Amino acid sequence: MTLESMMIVAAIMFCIGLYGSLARRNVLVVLMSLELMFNGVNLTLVALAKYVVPVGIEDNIAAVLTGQVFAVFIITVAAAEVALGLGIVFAMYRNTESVDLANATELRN
Amino acid sequence: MVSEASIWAILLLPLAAFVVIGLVVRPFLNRYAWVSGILLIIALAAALALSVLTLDAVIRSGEPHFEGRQWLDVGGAVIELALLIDPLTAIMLVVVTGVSLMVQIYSLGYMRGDPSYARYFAYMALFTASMLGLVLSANIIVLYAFWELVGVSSYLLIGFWHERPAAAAAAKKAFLITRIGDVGFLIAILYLFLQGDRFAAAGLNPFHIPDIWQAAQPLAAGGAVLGGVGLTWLTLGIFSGAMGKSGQFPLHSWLPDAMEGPTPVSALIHAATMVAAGIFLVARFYPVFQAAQHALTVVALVGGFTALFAATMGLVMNDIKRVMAYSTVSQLGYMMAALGLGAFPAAIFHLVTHASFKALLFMVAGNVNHATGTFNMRYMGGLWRRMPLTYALVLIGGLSLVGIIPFAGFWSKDEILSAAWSDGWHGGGPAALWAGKLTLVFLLTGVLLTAFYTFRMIYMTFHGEFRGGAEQERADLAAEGQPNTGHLGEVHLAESPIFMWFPMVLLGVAAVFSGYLLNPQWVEEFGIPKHWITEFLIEGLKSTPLAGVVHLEVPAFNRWMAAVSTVIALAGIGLASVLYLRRSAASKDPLEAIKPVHALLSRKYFVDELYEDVIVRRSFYNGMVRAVDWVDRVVVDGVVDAIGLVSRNLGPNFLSRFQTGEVQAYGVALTLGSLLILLGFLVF
Amino acid sequence: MTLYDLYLISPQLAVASTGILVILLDLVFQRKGFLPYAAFAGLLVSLTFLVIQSVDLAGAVNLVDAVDSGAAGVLAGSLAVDRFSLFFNYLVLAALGLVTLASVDYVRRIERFRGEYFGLLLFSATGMMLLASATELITIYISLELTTLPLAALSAFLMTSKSSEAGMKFLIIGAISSAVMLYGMALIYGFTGSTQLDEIAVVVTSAAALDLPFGGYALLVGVVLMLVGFGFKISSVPFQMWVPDIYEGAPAPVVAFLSVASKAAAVAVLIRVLFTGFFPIALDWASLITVLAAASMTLGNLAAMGQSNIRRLFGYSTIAHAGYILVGIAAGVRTSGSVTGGPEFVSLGLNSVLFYLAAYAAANLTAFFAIIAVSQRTGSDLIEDYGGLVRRAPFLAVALTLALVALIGVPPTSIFIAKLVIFSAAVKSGLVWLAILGVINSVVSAYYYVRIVRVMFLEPPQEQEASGISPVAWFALTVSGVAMIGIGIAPGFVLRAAEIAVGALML
Amino acid sequence: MLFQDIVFWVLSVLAIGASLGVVLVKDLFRAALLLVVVFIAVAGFFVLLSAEFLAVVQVLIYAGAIAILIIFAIMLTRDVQHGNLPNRFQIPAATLAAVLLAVLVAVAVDTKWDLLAGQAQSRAQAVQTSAVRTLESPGDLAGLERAGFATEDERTAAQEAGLADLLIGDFVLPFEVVSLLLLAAVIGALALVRPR
Repeated sequence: MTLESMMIVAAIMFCIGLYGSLARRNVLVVLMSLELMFNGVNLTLVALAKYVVPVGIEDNIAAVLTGQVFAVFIITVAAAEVALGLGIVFAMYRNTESVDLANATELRN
Repeated sequence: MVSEASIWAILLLPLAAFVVIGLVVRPFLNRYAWVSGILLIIALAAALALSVLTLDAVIRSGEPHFEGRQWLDVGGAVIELALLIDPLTAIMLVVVTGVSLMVQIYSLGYMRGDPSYARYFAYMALFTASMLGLVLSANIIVLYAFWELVGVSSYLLIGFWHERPAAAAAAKKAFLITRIGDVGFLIAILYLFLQGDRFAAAGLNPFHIPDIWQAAQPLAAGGAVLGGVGLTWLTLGIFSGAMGKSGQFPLHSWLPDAMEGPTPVSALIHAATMVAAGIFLVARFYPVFQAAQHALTVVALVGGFTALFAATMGLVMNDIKRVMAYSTVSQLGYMMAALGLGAFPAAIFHLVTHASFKALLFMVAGNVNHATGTFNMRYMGGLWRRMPLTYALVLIGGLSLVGIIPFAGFWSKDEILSAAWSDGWHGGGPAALWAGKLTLVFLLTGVLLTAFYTFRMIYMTFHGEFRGGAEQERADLAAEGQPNTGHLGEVHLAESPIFMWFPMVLLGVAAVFSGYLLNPQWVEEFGIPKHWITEFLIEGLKSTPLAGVVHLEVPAFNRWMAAVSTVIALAGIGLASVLYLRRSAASKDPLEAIKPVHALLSRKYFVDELYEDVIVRRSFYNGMVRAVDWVDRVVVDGVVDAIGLVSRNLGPNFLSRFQTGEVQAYGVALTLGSLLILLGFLVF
Repeated sequence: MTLYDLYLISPQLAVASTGILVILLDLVFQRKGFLPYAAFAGLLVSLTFLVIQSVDLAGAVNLVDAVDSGAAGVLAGSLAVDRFSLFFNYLVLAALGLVTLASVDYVRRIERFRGEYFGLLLFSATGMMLLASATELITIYISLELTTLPLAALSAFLMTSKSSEAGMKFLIIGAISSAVMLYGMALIYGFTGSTQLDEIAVVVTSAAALDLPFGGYALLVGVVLMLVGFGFKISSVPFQMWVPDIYEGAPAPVVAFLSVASKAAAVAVLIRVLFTGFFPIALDWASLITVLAAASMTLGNLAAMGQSNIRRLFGYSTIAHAGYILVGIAAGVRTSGSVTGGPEFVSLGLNSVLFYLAAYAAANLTAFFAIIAVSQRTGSDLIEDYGGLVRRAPFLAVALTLALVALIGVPPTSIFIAKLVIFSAAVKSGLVWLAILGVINSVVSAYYYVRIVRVMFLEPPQEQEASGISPVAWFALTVSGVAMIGIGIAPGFVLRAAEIAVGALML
Repeated sequence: MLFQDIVFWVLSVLAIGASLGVVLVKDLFRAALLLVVVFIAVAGFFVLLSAEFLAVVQVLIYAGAIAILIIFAIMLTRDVQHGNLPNRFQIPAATLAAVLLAVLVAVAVDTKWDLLAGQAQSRAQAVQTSAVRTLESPGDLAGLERAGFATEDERTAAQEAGLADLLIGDFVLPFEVVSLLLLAAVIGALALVRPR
């Protein structure tokens, strides 16, 4: 288990998430894929936080936690994003009776 | 000495008329729309009076100088609102206000009954005001502002009858083509801005026009800020703006189309405002051009070629306004060539005389249209009996255009030709060598063609028998199954109301006398000194800090050149008379065709057809004119069309092909874009 | 967190608490008409704090560093209260105030949750104001999300199918771009070991000595991926495709706010990140910005030509304007003829960007307020329905015309001056071709703006019933119009303010 | 370190396999359940990376709240029968993801990360772990000294360091802003599901 291997796993998760968010029709799957992307980023951050020398560690040992703090914030924002996303999905569903992104193309060209 | 306030008033009077008409009369008092014409005429009359006073003051006491007001400080370069009053400005003020006043008076009658009467005069006021602002600006940025305003108001006026698709298209074309030229002008301004530091080092302001003059002069005159290739490109940039506005080849093609506007608008555009703006621009920066001989060569050649080429186009037109339009392009070519050859005063002189007779000729076209309901000369003829006054005026205007002594056009055109012949007017360089001679050839050939098409127009319109006017055209169109384009009015052959011929008579007087009296060739006349306008303009340059640098001198009257050009012009008139004077009578009366006498005539007619169809259309048109026309269509219209094409095809079809509405297409584009950026950096 | 820290974020705090307050008032009171005015009053409080901060700043560069006690406050490093951020805070606040007033008519079509509408608007503005001040990646990220999420909710607020589709698109594209941006930030954090821009700058300086693009591949990928997030907010090519759809589908006042304030805040953070955090590798990212600028201008203008819906047209035109702004940002770095061999800062470039943003804000808000008023009357956003507007609503038509003329950049309007300065700065920085492309683009853009003017003035009027526009909306329109004309007539003041603001950034 | 490596490989296979499942599995319910598996695997990674507090947060918020929210949404929208279909960007999206992955992997492998040295590593780990397991009482000198905190000052600093302190200390501003963000998201969502 090295930094590189951890980052590679994270990158794979990120890219699977990217693929899912670009290539799936169901908006709920897209939201889930976005969560995968955020998890990939979180994993990268925490791995980096463990191994990399943070600036200011000489003065403040707590600087090693910056990456983890970042991850906490990302988790929170992701939660907010999902909450709002589901709200919008419901609004959309009420209008079109569908959560299929391929059908949501009224605004075009 | 005039006060600063009175000069501001010249600009502000028409502007105030615009504001009052546009914001008060039109929205609230449209029932009293007739007020708007009167308002504008009063404003212009006052402005004309003030302009004359200004001219007088400049003559008496030299150029007044007014301090500018700082408007903006950009990166160390100050843009100020300042007036630049020199002889050039003073003359232009009188020309613009004078011609505009005449046109407005004429419009009172011409536009009567038009539902958009107030709108018309509002645009006219804006148009005149922006031209006056252009003439008065001492700062290139402010000048550019008014320059654009001239473009915008001409757009509005050409497209005045917007319900006609042709008018809307013409307006768009005018706007776009002039803006193509403006790109060069803008780049020139940018270049000046970039030289800001060097200007500042010399204590100059890169936007202040006299400072730009100074900067272009050699070191001895305290300049040398601009020079070399940069100066050439700067001047060519300015020239490209002038090309667009003044309809120089290859940016000319908007001008004939601009005929779609009301005829008085054409008179104003072609005589005093829009197209003159280009000539004025080059003249305004003449001290800069003088330092760039290569640019002057380009100006001379473009001008000369335009003069010739537009004249050839004028030969085959059947629409009277189009003949005029090509004639304007051609005459602008003369002015531009004069500027390029260094005959700066001659160009302005020709601008003044041309303003008088071209405005007059357009008004004639308006009168003719009033009487016959059409602009197509094939359906006119024999009008001289019904409209003797108009006929007299068209003869005056036509002879002046052709350049027959003693009409106004003769004197100014002769000065241009003399300049092309002698090369004492400029400081040497390539313009003195082959370019000057080539231009002279262009211009002299142009004289022949001018005479020919002018009299062809006069003969087709006023001589022979009347061929039915709009009614006949409507019938013919119906017979051929073509749609009525909706331009055709009613036929009532009579002179136009007094409103309309009053300004025409005034302009006619000017077209007779202004040439000689503005620039008496031999002795002082009526207190006007010898070579007045030339001396005056040269004085204007000399009073700038450039004294001794500008190589301008007053040319003597060139008898030989006058004789040659007159002979050529008479030859053109003669040719036109042979081909056209009796043609329509012959073709009109079928009985005569049987008689043996008429065999000759019909053969003549045959020659005529041969000329029109084979020589002119097939050979000439197919040859040179077609080639030039190709450039026009492919290059110039091509650019215009390309913009439209881009908007139609590239726009929704290509660029928005990816705008499918699917959110994930956007996500793919986003990802693809960022990956391309990454790979770009990794590869390079 | 001391009282002083609270004072530092008081303008943002005031806006946010106004948002909460408006939502609470909505719950308590039955009559909703006063809500926008309550929101507006809260903005005045925020404005007061901003003015106090500006005065307080007299001698100092950054209020956060100027703690009297000597010990650095908790906000040190994550926030900067300097003239640069104040410039943008004023801009956002002005736009917010005007949009609030212009929404008065618009929210009538929402029966419930009007308080939430204004609340979300205020929350989003809080995010923008923080974005202009943030100097630390986590704060930047959170502020960016605070800007985006309420706007996504507002885009869907009308509950029509178009509106919810717009919201959904905004949310998904925003989330994808912010995930990509986060990955970039993670790489930057990993490479430099910090999330604070000043500390990042130290590491980047030493990395720049290496002969690699961006001083290292991690930094290269990190910066490029981070720019995706900012590019999304600025609506630059190739992150722009959501723009026209959202402009068409979202409520018009929200679009007005989005096009002006959100763009300004994103430009602020882009400038601050690039110029304070990554300046040693400026030559690399400047070339990227150059390409994006050229692409945005050209694509935006070309695509705008074929549009028949005025809001879509403005969507494309805002992409083009993003291109001009990016030209100014790229011009902040001298790319050729630098004496030191390294990147050289050209302040004229950034001055011009700030000035452009102010001018664009005034002109675009004017245009949008007119569009809102027209759609209030005609219920349509199609350009053909603007036919003969000058007959039906002459003052509206004149205001819209003035705004369009300004947007073309015809002298002597504000945007003409802005473009003049931007293109000159570009040439001064060695980007002659970009300046020429910009000039050509400005010329081309006249085509589609003038088309609207032509339709309004020259085409026959459409018969539609006229519904009135409230005096408040007129007020907003007038204020923005006067600001637009004022910046054109007397640009010196704003230009000077922009200079001072940029001066605070670069010492 | 063998045990850690085994755990790492197991978690990797689990996380990647489940992630693929989320985007590829046809049944939406299974996709959502696989998402929970991913979340838990990531929490496992966090533990490996000595970020236990984060692991707890991950399980609570993600696996607990978000996954349940999504499952509710799947049920409410009654669109389950269509399942998880691909759109027409499948191939471009896969290509782009693969290229991006290549770039990201290249960066991860190629970059000379500025790594903590052995001693510093264990000290940092002690602090990172301290967020959930307090570095015992001041008396537990042995534990701290084992982690490399030799002097009294260092020990105090190590004991005071913690995520919570950081959240209300250096990162108090984002912490406050994120609360506003949550409020905004909830209000936005509420307003959007209002009855028309």
